Amino acid sequence: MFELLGVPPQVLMGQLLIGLINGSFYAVLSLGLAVIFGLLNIINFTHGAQYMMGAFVAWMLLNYLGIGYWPALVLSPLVVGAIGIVLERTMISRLYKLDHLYGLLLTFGLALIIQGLFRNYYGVSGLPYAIPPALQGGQNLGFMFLPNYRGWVIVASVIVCFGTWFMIEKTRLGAYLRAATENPELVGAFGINVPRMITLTYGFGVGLAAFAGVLAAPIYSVNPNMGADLIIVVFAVVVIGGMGSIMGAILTGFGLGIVEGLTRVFYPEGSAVVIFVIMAIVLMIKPEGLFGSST
Amino acid sequence: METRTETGTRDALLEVSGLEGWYGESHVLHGVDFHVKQGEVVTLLGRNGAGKTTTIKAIMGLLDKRRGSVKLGGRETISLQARHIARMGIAICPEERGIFSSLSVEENLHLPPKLAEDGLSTDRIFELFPNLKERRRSQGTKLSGGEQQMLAIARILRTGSKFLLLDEPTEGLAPVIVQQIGRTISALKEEGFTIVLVEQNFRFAASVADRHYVVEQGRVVDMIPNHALDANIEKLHAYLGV
Amino acid sequence: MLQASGLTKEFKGFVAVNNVDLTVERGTIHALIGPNGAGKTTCFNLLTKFLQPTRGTITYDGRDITSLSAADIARLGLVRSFQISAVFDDLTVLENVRIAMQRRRGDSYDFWRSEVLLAQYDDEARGYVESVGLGDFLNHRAAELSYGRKRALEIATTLALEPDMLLLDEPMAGMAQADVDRISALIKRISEGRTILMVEHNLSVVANLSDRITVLARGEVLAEGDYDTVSKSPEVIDAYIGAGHD
Amino acid sequence: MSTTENTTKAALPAMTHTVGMPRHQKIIFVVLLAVLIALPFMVYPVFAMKVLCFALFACAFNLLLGFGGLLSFGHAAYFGMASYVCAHAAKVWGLTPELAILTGTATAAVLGLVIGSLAIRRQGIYFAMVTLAFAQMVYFFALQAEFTGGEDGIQSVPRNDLFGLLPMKDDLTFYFFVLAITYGGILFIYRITHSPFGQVLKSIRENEPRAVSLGYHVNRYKLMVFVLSATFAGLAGATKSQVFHLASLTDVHWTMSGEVVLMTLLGGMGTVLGPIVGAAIVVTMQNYLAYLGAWVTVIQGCIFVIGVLLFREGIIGVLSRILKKPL
Amino acid sequence: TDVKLGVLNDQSGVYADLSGEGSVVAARMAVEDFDAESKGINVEIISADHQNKPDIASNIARQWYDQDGVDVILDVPTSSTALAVADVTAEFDKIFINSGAATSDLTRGNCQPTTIHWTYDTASLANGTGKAVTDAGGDTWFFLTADYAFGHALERDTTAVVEANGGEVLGSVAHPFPGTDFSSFLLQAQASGAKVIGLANAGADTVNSIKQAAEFGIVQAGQKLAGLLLFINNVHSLGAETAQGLQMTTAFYWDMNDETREFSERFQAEIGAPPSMVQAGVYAGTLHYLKAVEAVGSNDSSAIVAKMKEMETDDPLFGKGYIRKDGRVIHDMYLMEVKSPDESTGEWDLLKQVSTISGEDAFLPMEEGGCEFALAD
Ligand SMILES: Nc1ncnc2c1ncn2[C@@H]1O[C@H](COP(=O)(O)OP(=O)(O)OP(=O)(O)O)[C@@H](O)[C@H]1O
Ligand SMILES: Nc1ncnc2c1ncn2[C@@H]1O[C@H](COP(=O)(O)OP(=O)(O)OP(=O)(O)O)[C@@H](O)[C@H]1O
Ligand SMILES: [Mg+2]
Ligand SMILES: [Mg+2]
Repeated sequence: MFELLGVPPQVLMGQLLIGLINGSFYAVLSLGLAVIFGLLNIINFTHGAQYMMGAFVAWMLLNYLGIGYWPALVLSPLVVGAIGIVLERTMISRLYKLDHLYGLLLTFGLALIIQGLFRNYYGVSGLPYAIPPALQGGQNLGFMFLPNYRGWVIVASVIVCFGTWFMIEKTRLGAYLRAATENPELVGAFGINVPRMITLTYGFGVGLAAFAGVLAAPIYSVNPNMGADLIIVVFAVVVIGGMGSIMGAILTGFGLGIVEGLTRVFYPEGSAVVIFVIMAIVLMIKPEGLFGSST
Repeated sequence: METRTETGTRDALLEVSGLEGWYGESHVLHGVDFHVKQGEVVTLLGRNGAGKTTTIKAIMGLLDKRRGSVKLGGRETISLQARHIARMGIAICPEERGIFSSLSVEENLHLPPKLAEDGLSTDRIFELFPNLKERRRSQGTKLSGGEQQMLAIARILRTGSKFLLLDEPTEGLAPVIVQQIGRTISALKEEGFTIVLVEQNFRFAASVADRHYVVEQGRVVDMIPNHALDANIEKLHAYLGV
Repeated sequence: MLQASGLTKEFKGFVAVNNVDLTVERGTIHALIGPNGAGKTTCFNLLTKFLQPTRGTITYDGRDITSLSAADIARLGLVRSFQISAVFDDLTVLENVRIAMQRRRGDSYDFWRSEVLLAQYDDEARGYVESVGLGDFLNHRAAELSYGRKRALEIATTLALEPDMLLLDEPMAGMAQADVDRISALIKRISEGRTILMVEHNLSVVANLSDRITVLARGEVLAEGDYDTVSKSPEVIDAYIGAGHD
Repeated sequence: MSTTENTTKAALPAMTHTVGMPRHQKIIFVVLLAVLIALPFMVYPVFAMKVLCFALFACAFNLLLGFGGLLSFGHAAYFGMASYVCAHAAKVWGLTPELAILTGTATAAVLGLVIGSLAIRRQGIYFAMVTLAFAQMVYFFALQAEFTGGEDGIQSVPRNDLFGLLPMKDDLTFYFFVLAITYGGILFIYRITHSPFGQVLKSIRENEPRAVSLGYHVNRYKLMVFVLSATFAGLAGATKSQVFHLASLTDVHWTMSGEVVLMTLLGGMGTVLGPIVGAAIVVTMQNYLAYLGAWVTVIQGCIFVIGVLLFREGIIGVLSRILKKPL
Repeated sequence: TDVKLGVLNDQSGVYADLSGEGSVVAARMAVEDFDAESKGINVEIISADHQNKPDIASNIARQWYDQDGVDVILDVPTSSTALAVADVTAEFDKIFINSGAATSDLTRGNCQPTTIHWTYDTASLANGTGKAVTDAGGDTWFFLTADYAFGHALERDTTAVVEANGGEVLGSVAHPFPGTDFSSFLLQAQASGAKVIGLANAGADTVNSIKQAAEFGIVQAGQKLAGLLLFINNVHSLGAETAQGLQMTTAFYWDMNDETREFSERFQAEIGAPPSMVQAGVYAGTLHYLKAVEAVGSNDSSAIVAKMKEMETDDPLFGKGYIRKDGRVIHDMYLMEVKSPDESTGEWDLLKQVSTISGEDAFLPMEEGGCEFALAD
């Protein structure tokens, strides 16, 4: 049996699959970020905090109300999205006409507040959240043991990503969104309620982050810092994919998950920076991003 | 004012009086008065920076800070938001055309929601502007300037709005296309559309309009009916500084 | 003076400018006209190297400039204006003109010296500003000027570079008749001893000013000659001027 | 010629054109110096030095953002690397403070040259991301490299005698050395922004294509301001490692890049005093909020949110608008 | 005598749970239990958040010593801040009783006469878990190492112990710090075929590694996990279900005897969780310090340090022990195993003791430490 640089093919296959799973998280998160950036021109620095809230709300639903994983998968994004809508209405909406620097600063401050509050009430050690019974165990694929839950993560994110893509690129609502990105005033002058659309979009993007949070809760430590550093990586994914490109964000998310996975095999120390190295290279060669269009 | 005594405003579809408008701190409109009747084509003429575009925007609700009165079919709209004004059956073709680059030609065309049932059908539009049919799959802003202008007009015809605000539809266009747009406006007038047209090119304006308002420093300073244009040409030249 | 041969630009398979040969004679005003989307602005961008041609060569004063950068082209004395007005909004009129002079004189990298130094340019800069009739606006921020005056300022700034050749992209676009006349006169005046290439849709301006006209359509040269020749060509009437024009 | 012209003229009062530093700014600089001289007698000298270092850092950043129009999201790289190299030079090579600081600063300049020459090819948010990407690589290097001491950092960095002559152990003495560096740096940055070069920079920020069409090689100017900014950031970082006797990962982490953005915006981007005030506020907050324990981040967050919503031009920016004078 | 104690630690970041406010409470409880007031010692406690930034820690320490009259600084988790505070303390000739930091450098290369390192260090963790697990038959190891100084130190120390006890290290993989997904590294560990996967990381990284190991069925498939640095809070966040069977070394567990239980009950009433070993260390350190103050009768730092090193340590939480000349506190460590959900009777009833490691075995001998002043005489 052949080996690649001393790595047996089974291991390589396993790593590719794992990369794909991590890519699922990147894809869902960067999708939310791309949707928000695309429409609101806001770099949503609270995205990581909202991802964390998604996981926490799932935990709260279970521990305070006895509501399990499956309903939480829907409820938690709704709850967090609703909180996002409140933030958008009360604060973020005042910044649309300004440089995106200000949006970044505001959402950065909000992230500090949200994370700080959760730290104060729930500590930093993390909270347990079990894998739902239906998804426990796994499949032996021959080359690796694939936990059922991980399989579900891929399926769920692919469905959500492509559903979102379809909605934005192929439906009338999506056309409104894209048009409002370019020229909200004119779209308003056609009789469309742009502010409400923007608010809902922000809520939706935040909901995506929370959805990723719920997906993450059973396998990653549910703690207030879980999203703190993530935002930078996810933002890099959006940039590599091409700002404003929905499909770009999705494909790059999955793709970079795989690349990162391979780095973990061949040069594990480098797996933390590989995304940034790729980003630097991509921006040098194709500044508009892999899937971005030059305008 | 001259206009009022001559035609009266009772049957006006649009009645603008004492309209003031600001961009941030700068006061741009200082009390614009004019009216438009059902089925009329009226132009706003004036020099650069006179406030024509601003007037159009204020009517459409696109100016953040405005005061005075804009009545549409008898209803006061000064404090309404753009989208509510649009739903009253009025549509704008902006100065900079506003074609969306992330949308295809067809998506651009279908973007404004239908407000009434009697808008032009897509077939009818393609009949009017064959170029658009040919290129309906391409990206909106890849069209040539003239085609973009056609698209900007076409997309508001679909909505069923019978009251159109056209801001310099001929700017930067080749003479041959200017003529085509002139024919289109005449055809629309035949169908009972009401149109407010902003123009630099007053020869073009004369070929389509019923009346002309002269705007100067944020005010309407004169009204000249088209049939009296020849008699007033000296005066008009003086207004426009030719 | 300026010569382009076989100039071609493709955007992802779409040919915007196709095999254009263009010769601008020294000391003339040469106009580039054509229907929308004919490739005029693209041509301009190619000549001034704001875009890289897919094929073709450009020579200036006998020298091949095809591979130079945009800034170097300007340093050779070939300066362009923009279709939308291009001034430095936050600088005063005087400062706008001084920026151009600084480049010519070459102290623009001196970050350790005081800007007091720049006062030495004031007299000469004032001269340029006055020559375009903006003498009263010396210390106004450019952003506060009206559209026509911004164009005048742009021309003053360009003149301060003492260019041999100017390329003007639709200098009359969106301008009211009054300003059109003023800028026309200005262009006429500065054309003394200089070469000018301009893009313009306003046919009366083209007729009045230009010595020679090239008509582009669909990226290719459709006709070339003086106004009378060109405006009588049936292809040009069909593609550009239209039957109803008087 | 026409009526419009006359109104425009009447509406806009002609501003008087000033040459050189306006009087009120001279006063500001004198007052600033007086305040800074008095500072170590009012607050703890080490804390005062920290304020100075961050003030210089923020001013360096402001040179790039406020005057060059370039938002770098990776300025910690220059600040942090300079601090490491300076600490190493003082501890291992035994260099005197001024030489150690120079070595650190030079490192930052070279790093700025390398990263800058790649980053300036891109604009806007992409520029920010490229600088961030490179800063992450620098962080990675700092985490991995032997000499940085990993997460322990370089500790017990000695403060040798200045020029090999003057003992600098005493914090109050050292304060005045740091003051000289910082104040000199801030003055120099002011001069850069008000130099022929600064004028060109301003024009590039206003309208880049136009500057190109006038024959400016804009990338050279951008690179130059980038390197200058990185150099001053490095000067600040190097000095800081001498102040605290240590260099650590905190100074290369991306949150430090974020902090300097916050300082600058909080104080007022593009103003002379803004970054200094912003730095003073943030540093004070970190130090004095330390006693509030767990609520630090929440309070910090609230201040930023309120700042953005209520004083978006920054504190000095708001003052400057009220007084109608550039501060 | 008047003494002022400064608890300097992470109150808002990743170490806030295991040190933070709880350490302040622990110090206060020590003062109360010692009944300082009746012995004529006036104790004041202040605290601050160093935000895990060494410059902030150093600045606060300086100001405390110089202006606020602090005599002793307690806790200080994270290596970089601890080392910075140790330096400042030596400069001002005060006392630094560290409980939170893991770096053994505090009593080795960077040792200071004024530093006392109480609870644990990388060497003792390695000794505890490394030796016990290898002895129990886990003789082939693979490490998952956090890619920074702490992780590498832990791996290095444990490797030495494993090899000294006849075991073999088959390999290791350095993962980024902090990381979130460890499945890739776990698969590599699995592929190595080692009997034991040593987790040379901390905090959320360790929690995530264990959570994902359970998910991938690594333990069911026959490999054993050894957490080299785990706190009770981490185990709690994993839940007994996920963490069961996991072995770890700790200096303190709340449910060891009546005294620890009594203390923990009081502690939990205030903080909502039983004390971590770091918080316990702050309590014990404070108590021992106060005893020395009483014995010396003044707040003269050098005298007190000397006294502290001279007196045996003896407190309800750590039992008997002593302080070595290099500042290392020698006390017993315990190898623990996480209970299964059936065995566990309460939210915090998570560990059972496997064995006791005597202080001499647990900590690295002073002679190997390289602390110059301690070896000098
Ligand atoms: N966004 C803006 N902010 C500030 N002032 C503006 C803005 N837009 C236009 N103005 C000013 O308002 C005045 C009126 O402008 P407006 O665009 O309505 O003129 P116009 O008559 O349409 O001119 P044109 O023929 O050039 O289109 C001008 O003085 C212009 O400078
Ligand atoms: N970056 C680009 N990518 C793709 N196509 C482009 C690009 N720039 C221009 N084009 C296309 O090239 C053609 C020529 O454009 P250009 O701007 O040169 O026309 P023009 O002659 O200046 O027209 P106008 O009179 O409207 O200014 C147009 O069809 C345009 O859509
Ligand atoms: Mg207009
Ligand atoms: Mg053009």
